[in-house]
Amino acid sequence: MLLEVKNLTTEFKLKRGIVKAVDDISFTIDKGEILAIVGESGSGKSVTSLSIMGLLQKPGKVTGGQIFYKSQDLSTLSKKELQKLRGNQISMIFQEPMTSLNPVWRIKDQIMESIMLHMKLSKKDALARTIEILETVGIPSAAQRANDYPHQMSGGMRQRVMTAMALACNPELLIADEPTTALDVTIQAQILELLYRMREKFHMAVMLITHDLGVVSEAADRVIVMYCGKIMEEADVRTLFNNPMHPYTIGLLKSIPQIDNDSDERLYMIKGMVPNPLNMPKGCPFSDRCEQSMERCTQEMPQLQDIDGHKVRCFLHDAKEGGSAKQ
Amino acid sequence: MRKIRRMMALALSATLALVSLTGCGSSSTNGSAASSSSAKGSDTLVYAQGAEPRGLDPALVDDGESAKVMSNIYEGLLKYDKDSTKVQPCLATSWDISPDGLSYTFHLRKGVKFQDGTDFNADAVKANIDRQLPPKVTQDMAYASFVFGSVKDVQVVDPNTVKINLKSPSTPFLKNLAMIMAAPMISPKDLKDNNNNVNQKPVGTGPYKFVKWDKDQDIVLVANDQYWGTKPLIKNVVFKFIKDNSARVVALNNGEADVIDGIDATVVKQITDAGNKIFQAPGMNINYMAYNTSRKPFNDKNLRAAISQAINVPELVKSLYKGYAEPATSIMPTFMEGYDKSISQVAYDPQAAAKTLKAAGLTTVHMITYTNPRPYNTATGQVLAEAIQGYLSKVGVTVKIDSYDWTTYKQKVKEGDYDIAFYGWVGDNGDPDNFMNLLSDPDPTMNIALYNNPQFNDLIKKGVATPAGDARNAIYTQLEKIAAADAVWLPISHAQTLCAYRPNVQNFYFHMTGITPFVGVSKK
Amino acid sequence: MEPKYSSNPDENLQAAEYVEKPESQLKAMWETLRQNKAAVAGLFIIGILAIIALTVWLSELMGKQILPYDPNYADMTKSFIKPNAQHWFGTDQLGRDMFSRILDGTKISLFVGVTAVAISLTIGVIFGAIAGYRGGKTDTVIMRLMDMMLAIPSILLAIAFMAALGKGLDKAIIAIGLVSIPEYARIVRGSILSVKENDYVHAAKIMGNKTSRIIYKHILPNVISVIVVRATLGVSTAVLDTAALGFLGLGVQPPFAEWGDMLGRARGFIFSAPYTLIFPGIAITITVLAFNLLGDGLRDALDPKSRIK
Amino acid sequence: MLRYIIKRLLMLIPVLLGVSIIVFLIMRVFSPDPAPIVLGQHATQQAVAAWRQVNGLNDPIYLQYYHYLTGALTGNLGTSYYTKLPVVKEIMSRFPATIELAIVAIILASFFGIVIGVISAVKKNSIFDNAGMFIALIGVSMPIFWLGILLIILFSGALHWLPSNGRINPLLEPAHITGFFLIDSLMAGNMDAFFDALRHLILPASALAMYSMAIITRMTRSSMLDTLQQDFIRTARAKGVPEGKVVRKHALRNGLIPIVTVIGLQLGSLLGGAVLTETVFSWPGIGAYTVECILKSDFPVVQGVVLLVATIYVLMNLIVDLIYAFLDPRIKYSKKEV
Repeated sequence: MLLEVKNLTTEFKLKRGIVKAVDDISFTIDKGEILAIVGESGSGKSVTSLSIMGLLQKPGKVTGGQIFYKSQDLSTLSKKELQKLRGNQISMIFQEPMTSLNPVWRIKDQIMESIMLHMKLSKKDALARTIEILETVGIPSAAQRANDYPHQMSGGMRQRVMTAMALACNPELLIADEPTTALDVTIQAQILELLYRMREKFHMAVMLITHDLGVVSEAADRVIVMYCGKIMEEADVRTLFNNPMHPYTIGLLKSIPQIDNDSDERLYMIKGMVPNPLNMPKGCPFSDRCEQSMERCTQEMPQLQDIDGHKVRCFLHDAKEGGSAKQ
Repeated sequence: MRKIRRMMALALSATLALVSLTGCGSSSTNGSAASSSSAKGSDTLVYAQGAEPRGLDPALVDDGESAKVMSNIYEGLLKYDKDSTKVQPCLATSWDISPDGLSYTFHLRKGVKFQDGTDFNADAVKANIDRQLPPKVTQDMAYASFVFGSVKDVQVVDPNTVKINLKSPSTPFLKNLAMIMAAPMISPKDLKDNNNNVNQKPVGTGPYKFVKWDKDQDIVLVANDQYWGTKPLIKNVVFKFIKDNSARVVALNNGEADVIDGIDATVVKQITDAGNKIFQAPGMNINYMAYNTSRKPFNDKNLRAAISQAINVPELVKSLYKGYAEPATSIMPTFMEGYDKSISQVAYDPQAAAKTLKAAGLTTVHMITYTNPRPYNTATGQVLAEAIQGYLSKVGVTVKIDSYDWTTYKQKVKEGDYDIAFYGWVGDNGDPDNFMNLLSDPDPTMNIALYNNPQFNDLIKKGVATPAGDARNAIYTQLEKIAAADAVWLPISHAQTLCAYRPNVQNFYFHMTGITPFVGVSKK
Repeated sequence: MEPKYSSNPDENLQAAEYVEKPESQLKAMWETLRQNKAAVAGLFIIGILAIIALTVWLSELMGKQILPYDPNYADMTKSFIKPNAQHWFGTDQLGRDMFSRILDGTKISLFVGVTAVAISLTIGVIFGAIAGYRGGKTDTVIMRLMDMMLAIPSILLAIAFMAALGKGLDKAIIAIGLVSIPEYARIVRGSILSVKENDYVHAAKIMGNKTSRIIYKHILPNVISVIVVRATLGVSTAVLDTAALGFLGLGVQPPFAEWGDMLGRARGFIFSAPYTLIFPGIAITITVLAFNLLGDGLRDALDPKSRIK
Repeated sequence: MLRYIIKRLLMLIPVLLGVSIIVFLIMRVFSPDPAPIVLGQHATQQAVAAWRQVNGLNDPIYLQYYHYLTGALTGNLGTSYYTKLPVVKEIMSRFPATIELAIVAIILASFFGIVIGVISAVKKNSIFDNAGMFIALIGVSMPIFWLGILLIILFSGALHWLPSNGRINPLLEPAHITGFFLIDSLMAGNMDAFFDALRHLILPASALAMYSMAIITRMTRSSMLDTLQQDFIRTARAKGVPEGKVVRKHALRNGLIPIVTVIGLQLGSLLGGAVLTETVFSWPGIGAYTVECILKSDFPVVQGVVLLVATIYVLMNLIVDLIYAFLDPRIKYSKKEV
């Protein structure tokens, strides 16, 4: 087990109240595994990744739970020890390639910074490594492009640079926060392909955060579906796609446009909106949008059930009820 | 990027250095700034004045600030007594006046050299006077016509004798030759080398030589080892220019200056508390208020008198100048020849004034005044006008004041659109004509009352030609009385010269003509 | 200034609203302004100053004396009285009550500040609007003229104006008003250039609206908030400039109580009568501070993303 | 780039022409007659008239301007009416004092402004931040001359720590090489002179720096707050870069871009502020001197000063723009219009 997240709770203290962006979630990532975390914006998936990285900004704060990396509780580490881990063993790709690179630094300097910081290489060696890693992520004539500034590159190129930066120190865990969202479809595929290749090559684990189930089906080994800071369902990718259990997951799956589906049906949309984080429903947060919502759903929070390794948070699958709703 | 850090470290250490600097200043107490006092021992005297001299060519300047510096570099044929305006021999050892009063023969001191090594002789005297006579004189020689206006020509009799011929008899002429403006002797070589303008390169025969002039900062002089007279006791003299009055006081109390001038009565306590001394000299000046006699309402003598009656001059002067100016009862300062105790102005009587003014229906008056401190009025014309505004409001007269900067003010005076204006006069040569002549001058910027009294003018002419003595003095007493009876001016005060010096300065004095010779001054 | 993306989602929402509904800008500004304690404090101080100024002015008009003493009455027997129960701030060289003079000075400072800004604002807005809207040669000529004025330090320009025109309240207003025209012209031009390309302006053009109407109806409402902020901060600059002129002896004609003029007079008495120096200085600082607080608050309210120019 | 610089320098010509016309109009058309001041207490009307004739003041204004312009083109800015010295000499003997003061002030202002601004931004809403911002607010609200007088009262009058006026003890004054006493005294190896000059600089430079420091502090804080929210800062943190380095190397470098503009603009406005500071501290610079010359109607000097200041202003703007391009690789001037 590379990473274990136990009962993580992250809160944002705002003037008008406390928002629980991540509410008591637990999961693990194994070495070399690709775990996808799926959810709409505001579901807490990015906050989860920032909590792991220790990059939460005020007023956000981890208020409960633990995060173990290689069985070590990250909260016990000093700032310095954390910095040693970040960018080195755990690294991260952000979703905005246009703004996530420092505009006034050359590409090479940005990548070399982390290499020199963590790998203690000389300047010359660091540069060689930089060019090598840029080539690996598929930047043509890397030696020259390394001298470019970010604004001289396209979005896809920048995301490759981001990826190169994240991979520079051979991390064991890569957190990729919506790495493809801001990109063209063709570029998207290339970046995903790249991630996949890198996983194979360096045998690193990837935590892939996305709202796009299409991406998940292509890349992930295992999937967690989050909604309003809670895990709604967790399963390996095949199980989840073939046998989704939570109505929310079902809804998400239905809303994927399918190329082979040539019916004239309009694309499915989950009705309603994500509830205001300051004013959460008492029961299941999805209850007001759920087509199968019951009286109980609005009153009580369902527990996450483990059904043969397939976890789900829904009264429809409550072991005590014994029922299991099929599509 | 490392550079930034280095820069920050550098700046930080600089700050620390600054802090420690101020710290070391504080450790050396006794009110003297540490580093500067070390530099000037007893061989240097720092004199702080309120403004920069205009230049150091006596023919080309007209200001008191220049006078102080020039009086140490140059000498004239004659000089004033230490505590009066009687003339004494200087570069001329003796002189003869022809019976008709038209030619003056001067016997020059022998063996005197200019500071550039050239000889002082009759040719030098002729050169100096000739440059200020037609055809050589230029319009910007401010004092040429005043000092040498009566001169017809200059003849070199022999190297040590020079004869000056006048166009008409002029009793003030001898006094003029002791003035620091126009009259001092400049090295002819220096004049030639500098294109007839030695403002920046003065060379005279005086006890101090010019060293350097840093614009807006200071002028440095050094003792002239070749001086013909008693050698100066202090080696270096520095004239520093500190515009702000309070700053000059701070400079004195901090030990940055040994002597300061132009101070205000209000800071006297500050200075004496710090252990420094005050030098108070009578001033040869008059600070006055003038009525515009050329137009209504003040072409009426009674209204002029009524306004003068409304103002309590002694109270005003005491309050404004704190006892460092004498309330004026006459136009001339009391020490001058021609002053008589019997001269007096309209007495303070606000009730009578209010009655007259009410009867005449005079309710508003337009005053113009100046915003700058002047040598005769350190409080500024504006403050003086406002104080008088207060007095006049008590007798039912509303005053509208327009105050202007000096340059603009002169223009406004010339335009003549005012009922009352403020002005003053600093005596040039100690002759009564120099004061009384103002009221007969045809130029409106001199005679701001625009007073034109034929009887007065005739007496003025008579006075100039009358040889010095009681008969002449009587003429000026009479002139004073006419002016007082006509209430042309309201003489307000004779400003005293107020200087301050550190207690180790010995024998410092400030002459009533506004000069400060340092030749006998020493420092313990 | 606030971060680009606020952690408070509502603030971002408001920023978005500005773009969509220009006419509600002022209202929205006011709402946000009310949240800003510093700005409210500024507004409060300005309110008090304005009340003092108005009261003094009105009572003067009615010929009544409501100040403790006549601020302009010189009484040589009372020269330089230290602060005491009768004269809270002491008296000046001419025996005038400093407290009354400082209250009276509020009137002058606010009046000069506001009218000078009104002058530079009016002319600057007209110049800037024409330059920005017309573009081309007109723009070049106007903006070059503004550049030239900017190239001379405004205080020197104001001093030269005053030296040429002579002292006086009206002249001080003109001098201070004239020298800050370029600043407003630039801001207005910049804002107009940025809204000029907006769809609704295009639409108005296509519909054949007159130029002046387009500027008045469509463009001005969009730049008004920028102008309000600038003008508020401009008042504080104008008050400081007035004081500087007064200090140099170039301000108002006597016996008007103007704070800078009082400071200039006090300069000769910094040791013997420091109170004549302290109180006018405090009065200026408080007034300028109040307008700065309000101006900053307005700017934050206008646009959390805005930066100091 | 070079073409851009040349183009910008050419722009100086119309600006200087325009500025000289503005000043010419104000001074020669509206200002009072200098003659009575130049000629002094005994000036007669005839002397005044003669003097005006000699100095060309009776010519039509366009002719006066033409004469001035042709003179200026050959480097002759005329002579001061009052001292009869060449204007260039009068200005150059005072100019280094002002520049030295302004540079020391801008260094103080930039250093403290940036440091306080950065710390305030990093520790947003802390006591340090609130105190820093309050001081900055007071700094922009205080009349500079009042601050100067208060400093004199405290540090010279009451504590006797620092000199209240002047640039240096005249007897320590180093030979004029650059005209900057700090540099000249170091070049002469005269440490007494160096420290004396430094001690004289502290009060006026602090008074002059206060306003700029306040502006720079506020600008730095807002710019840094803005930058610290940027995504690339998060990237840097994710790379494991220590927080101090994140602030200094990543945030400050980006945040510096608008700050540089402000510093450049402040340097321009310091020349204006110098007018009042120099008056208060009897600093022998160009600012107080110019005011004096304006009041004396010494036209040639005022015209000369204004031309000089306008040139500096234009050059400063150009330099700021160039530094901008240096700091921000996204900006390229070669193609852009001016």
